[in-house]
Formats: sequence, structure tokens, C-alpha cells
Amino acid sequence: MIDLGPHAVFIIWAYLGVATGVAGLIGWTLYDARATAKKLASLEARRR
Amino acid sequence: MSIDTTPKQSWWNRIAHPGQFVAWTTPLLWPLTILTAVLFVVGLWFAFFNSPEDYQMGDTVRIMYVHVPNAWLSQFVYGVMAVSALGTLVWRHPMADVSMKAAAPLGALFTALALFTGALWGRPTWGTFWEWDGRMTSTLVLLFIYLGIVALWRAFDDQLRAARVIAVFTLIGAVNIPIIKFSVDWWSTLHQPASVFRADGPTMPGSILTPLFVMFFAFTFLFITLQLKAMHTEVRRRRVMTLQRKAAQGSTA
Amino acid sequence: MSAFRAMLVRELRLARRGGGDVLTLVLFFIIVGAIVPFAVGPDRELLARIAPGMVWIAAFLAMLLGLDRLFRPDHEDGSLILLRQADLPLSAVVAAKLITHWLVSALPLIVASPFLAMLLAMDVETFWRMLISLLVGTPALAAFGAVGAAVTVAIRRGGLIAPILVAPLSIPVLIFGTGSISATQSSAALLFLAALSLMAVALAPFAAALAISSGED
Amino acid sequence: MTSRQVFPPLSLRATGLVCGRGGMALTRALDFSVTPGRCLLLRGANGSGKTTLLLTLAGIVAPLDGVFALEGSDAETGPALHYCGHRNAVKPRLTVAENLCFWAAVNGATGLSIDAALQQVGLERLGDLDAGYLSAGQSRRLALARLLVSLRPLWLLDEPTAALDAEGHDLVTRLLDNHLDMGGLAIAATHDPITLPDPARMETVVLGARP
Repeated sequence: MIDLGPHAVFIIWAYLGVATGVAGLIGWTLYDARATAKKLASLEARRR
Repeated sequence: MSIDTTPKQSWWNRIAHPGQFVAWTTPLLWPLTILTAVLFVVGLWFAFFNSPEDYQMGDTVRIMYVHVPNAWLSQFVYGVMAVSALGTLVWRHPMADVSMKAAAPLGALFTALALFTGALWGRPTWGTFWEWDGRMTSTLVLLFIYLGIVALWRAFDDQLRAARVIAVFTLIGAVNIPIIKFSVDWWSTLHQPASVFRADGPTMPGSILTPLFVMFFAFTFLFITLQLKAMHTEVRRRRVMTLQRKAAQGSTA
Repeated sequence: MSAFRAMLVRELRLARRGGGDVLTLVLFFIIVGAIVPFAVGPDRELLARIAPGMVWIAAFLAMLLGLDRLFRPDHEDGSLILLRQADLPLSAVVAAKLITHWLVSALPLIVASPFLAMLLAMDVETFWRMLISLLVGTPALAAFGAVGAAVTVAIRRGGLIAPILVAPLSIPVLIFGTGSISATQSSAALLFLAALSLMAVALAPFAAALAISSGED
Repeated sequence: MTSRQVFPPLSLRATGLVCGRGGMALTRALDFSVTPGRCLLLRGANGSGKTTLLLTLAGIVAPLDGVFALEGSDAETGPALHYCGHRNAVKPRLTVAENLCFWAAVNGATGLSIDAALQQVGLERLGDLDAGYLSAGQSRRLALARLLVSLRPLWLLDEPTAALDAEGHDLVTRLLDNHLDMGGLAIAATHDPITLPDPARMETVVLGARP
């Protein structure tokens, strides 16, 4: 990695924070999508 | 509310039908995801490997590459919500309710990330994590509004009635944001002049601007992709609710 | 014992699905704390000095806000009457509700207090003392709140009256709470606070149960 | 009595019982006794004190005068009555099964299993549906299911057939009859008539004729 200068720790923390935030958001969106789809499938199956 | 009221099937009415909207936009999901990923890779490469440090701030300017896109998104997502709110109230467009509900948590997170990166950028430049300066404070108030809207969505049982009420609050919020911005700026003296979109154009050299714009588009497409995916989920969740209601009526023994 | 556990499980499940109650309380706590600089001005020394008091007042008001959720829903849908015929005594029911009330309203505030401390420019040592004082003091607030909520559950507009009843009772908690944050003789204040909390939590279920059963509806 | 005797021989006796709210008497001095296997039907216009009488017998409201007692019940077996009022005590955000499981755990799971109780009241296919989606009649059935999951000798029913359809009436009659077979007692306040297969088990008291 290139030299990030004296305040490297803040830069790394910033990118780490954003990375976890975005990863969490993507994870939650996918999880919610799958859970709702599964519930919908089970309800559709039960209705027929 | 009957959806296809007008005789001619303009595309505006056709995407009004949830099933239709999902069918049309699902093929868009994968290309958008790939585009977002590519933009992020290029952006990060530019940010870390191919841009000089700022003459004043040194390397901390690299935090700006994530801070400014998030700050911009916090405003942009609220704009999307305000337009959806208009769609709900004026044209009673069912997909407007869905997009408004899907956008709220995304906006809240981008605003929170803007504050987080702003605090980390502030530490070396101002010496403290949190400084009551104009832009940071108005972003904080915007975060409160977002979280209020998320709490409002969770508090309602009946989602359809909720959409119109929350649309009213979103519009009221939209009107108040400029007022808040102005009053906060007036209130705080310590304020860094907006260096990117100033009237006489950006004051930064091209080499810093390119990573900024690439990251900017990367985050915007990330939002669009997640928004579409969340809208699909919301459409399915409403279908689940109607099926549950039918299940209750269907089986009165 | 399983009845008590079933009560706890139900209360926690209701709180989790209760439509964003926790988020509302934490938001209220942070907003009350965050508006202080707007009123007082952004300079850091003043903020740092009044920060402990502000955090305690914010926690105090947020917990009063959460009181209405304690007994009123059960009163309105008829569960409270039935709980008086349950296998476990009414005071055990109130104890379960008190524990859940603390978990749902006080704990999220304590988890969110670092953000408020940062906003109010609180230094790190004071922050740790504040965290301990909140941990030790909020059970007393929850207990007094439970008694206030139980007394006003039968009154139609009771939700407004409960805070007025609970506020005077909680003044000692506020005094020792902020006292235990300030640098001087903070350990004595902390001990008083702990004693207050223990006493309040021990007596509240019985007092609240008595209040509910004597308030015929 | 019948072979499926479940409850200990209890009987409810009231002498000179005057019930009221806020010091204002709503009923005249009542004297009645309900022996095992029998049901007392309370009739009377609205506001004639039926609900207040039931609340008094449930121990929620203190009687203005007179005394009532459940003879034969020893205190430490815990509360011996089920009260089923107008409100169904159903939490909309919990599922049907969760609501019932809670009441079974809190009142002691001495009666039917959750599924069997739901089967009895015709809600077996809605077990994992949020109770908020139930209609008024279905919520009423869930409230009735609560009586089945824990065995209590005395039933105090306040308009059990409210919001129920014709089929629901038969359900209430069947449950009541079954309860009386098991040696239980019941006091029901109702407007529409409940006709038990064996009418001899039913007595009617008309409230409202104040002295």
C-alpha cells in the first residue's frame, strides 16, 4: 500500500467504516429479499 | 384505487402496476450490479494509487472521496423520496409508495456514513471528531429526519394508509431542509466553504476530481441498484400481507 | 417459573415487533441531547461542563416517554384483567414488565450515549463515569416509572399524568446520577445511586401490583 | 355424574350479594348457588349489572354488600376461574399460536394442547398467522380457545357469543356442555339464548328488576 501520510489511521478507519456500512446494507437488502420471497412462496403454496 | 384509470396504456400507467414494474426492472439488476462493482474498483484504484495528496490537507483528502459522495447521496435520496411522496399524494401511483418506503433506510445509512466520514475527516483537520459546523450539523438534522421517517414506517400497521401520511411528512421535511440549512449556517461561524461546487467551479486540480467523480457515480449506482432490489422486496411483502389477509378470510370454519 | 419466563418472552417479543419503539426512544434521547448546543451555542468548554447533566436529563425524559407502553396496551385489550387470574402473582407480572421496560428503554439509551457524549464534547474519563452512572441509575428510573404507569393505567388520559408523578420521585436519582459523574466525591454518590436503584427495583413490583389491583376498572 | 369427572366438587354460593360501581348499587341483593355441572344464565337489559356481577365474582370489583364464596376449592391450587370479557386479550403482532401458548404457560397448561384447542375452535389452519389479521369472530374464537388450554372449574362468560356467526353459537354451546360434563360450573351473561342439549342444567336469573 502506498504511504498514506501521518493521518493514515483516519483514512483507513473512514474506508473501513464505509465498507462495513455498505456491506451491511447489501447484506440486509439481500437477506430481506430472500426472507420475503420464501414467505411468499410458502403462502402461495399453501393457497393452491 | 383502480390503477389503469386512463383508457390509453401510457408507460406511466403500465409501470404503475407492481407486477409489471418488477418484471421490467428485474433484468436491469445484474447489469447495474456489475457497473457498480466496476465503478467502485476503478474509483478505489484512482483514490489510492493514482492521485496526489492535497497541498494543504495531505493524504486526508482521500477521505473526501467517500465523504462527498455520501453527503451528496443523503440529499439525492431525500429528493427521490420527495418526488415519490408527490407521486403518492398527487397521482396515487402505487409504485411511488414502494419507492418512498424503500429509499428511507438507504438515505438514513448514507447520511450516517457521511457524518462518520466527516467526523474522521474533521479529526486531523479540525482536531476533534465532532465540530458543530454548518454542513455537519445540518447533515445531522437530516439524519434525524430520516430516522424519524423510518420509525414512522415501522409504527404503522396498515402500510397503504401509512404511505399517504408519510408522504405528507416527507414533503414537509423537504420544505424544511433548506430552512434548516440556512439557519444552521447562520448559527455556526466555523464553516469550511464549499470547495467542490462553488460558483466559480471546482477549485481542485483534475487529478483529484477524477477519483471523486468516479466514486460519486459508483455510490449513486449503488443506491439505484439497492433501491430497485428493495422495491422488489417491498412489492413481494405487500403481496404477502394480502395473502395473509386472504388466508384469514378464506378459512372461516 | 415457566409462567414468569413466558411473560418475559412475550414482553420482549412484543417490544421487538412493537413497531420501532426502541428506535423512537433512542432518537428522542439523542435529539434532546443534540438540541442543547443549538440553544446554548457551540463553544466546547461550556458544552463539556454541562454535558453530564444534559445526558441525564435526556435519559430521564426518554424513559418517561416510554412509560405509556408499559401497562396501557394490556389494559386496553383486556389482558391486564386476565393476568390477575394467572398462575403467577401480579407482582411477578409487573417484575417481568419492569425488566423488559429497562431492557427496551434504558439499555438502548446507554448504548447510544457515546454518540451524545461526542456531540456534547465530553472527554473520555467523564464519559466512562457517565456510562457507569447511567447503568446504575436507570433501573431506579424504570422502577419509579413502572409505579407511575401502574397508578395511572386506569385513567383515560393517564399517559400525561404519569410523568408528572414520576418526576418528583426521580429527583434523587438525578442528583446522585449527575453527582457520580462530577469528579469530586463521585464514589459516594454512586453508592447512594446504587442503593436507590436496588430499593426501587425491589419495592416497585409490589407497589405497582397493589396500584393495579386496587384500581378497579 | 358423568364418567369424565375432572374437577373437584366445587359450588359457588352467593348470599345477599349487591354489586355496583363507584358506590352506586346496580343489582338487588342476589342469592344463588351454582353446583358442579350446572350453568347460571344472566339475562337483563344493557346496564343491568351483568358485567359488574361477573367482574365481582372474578374478584376484580369489590361487592358493595353481601358475600360470595367458591366452596370446596383449596387456595393453593391457584386461581380457579376463567373470565372471558368483551375484550379478547389478543395481541395483534403475535401469531395466533403464540397468543395461545402464552396463555397456556401463564395459566398453567393443564387443558388441551395448543393445536387441539385451535382445532376445537376452528382456527387450526391459522396457527402461524399474525392475530392482527383475524376478524372479530375469529378473535372471539381465540379467546374461547384460551379457556380450553388450562382447566379451571369456574367459567365467567360475558356475552361469549358476541361477534360469532351461527356456527359460532353451536361452538359455544358445545364447549359449555363439554365443560359442564367435566363437572365444571359456568355463569354466562348473554342476550341471544344458549340452549343446552339438557336444559335442566341451565338456570336463568333476570337482572335489572331493582328493588
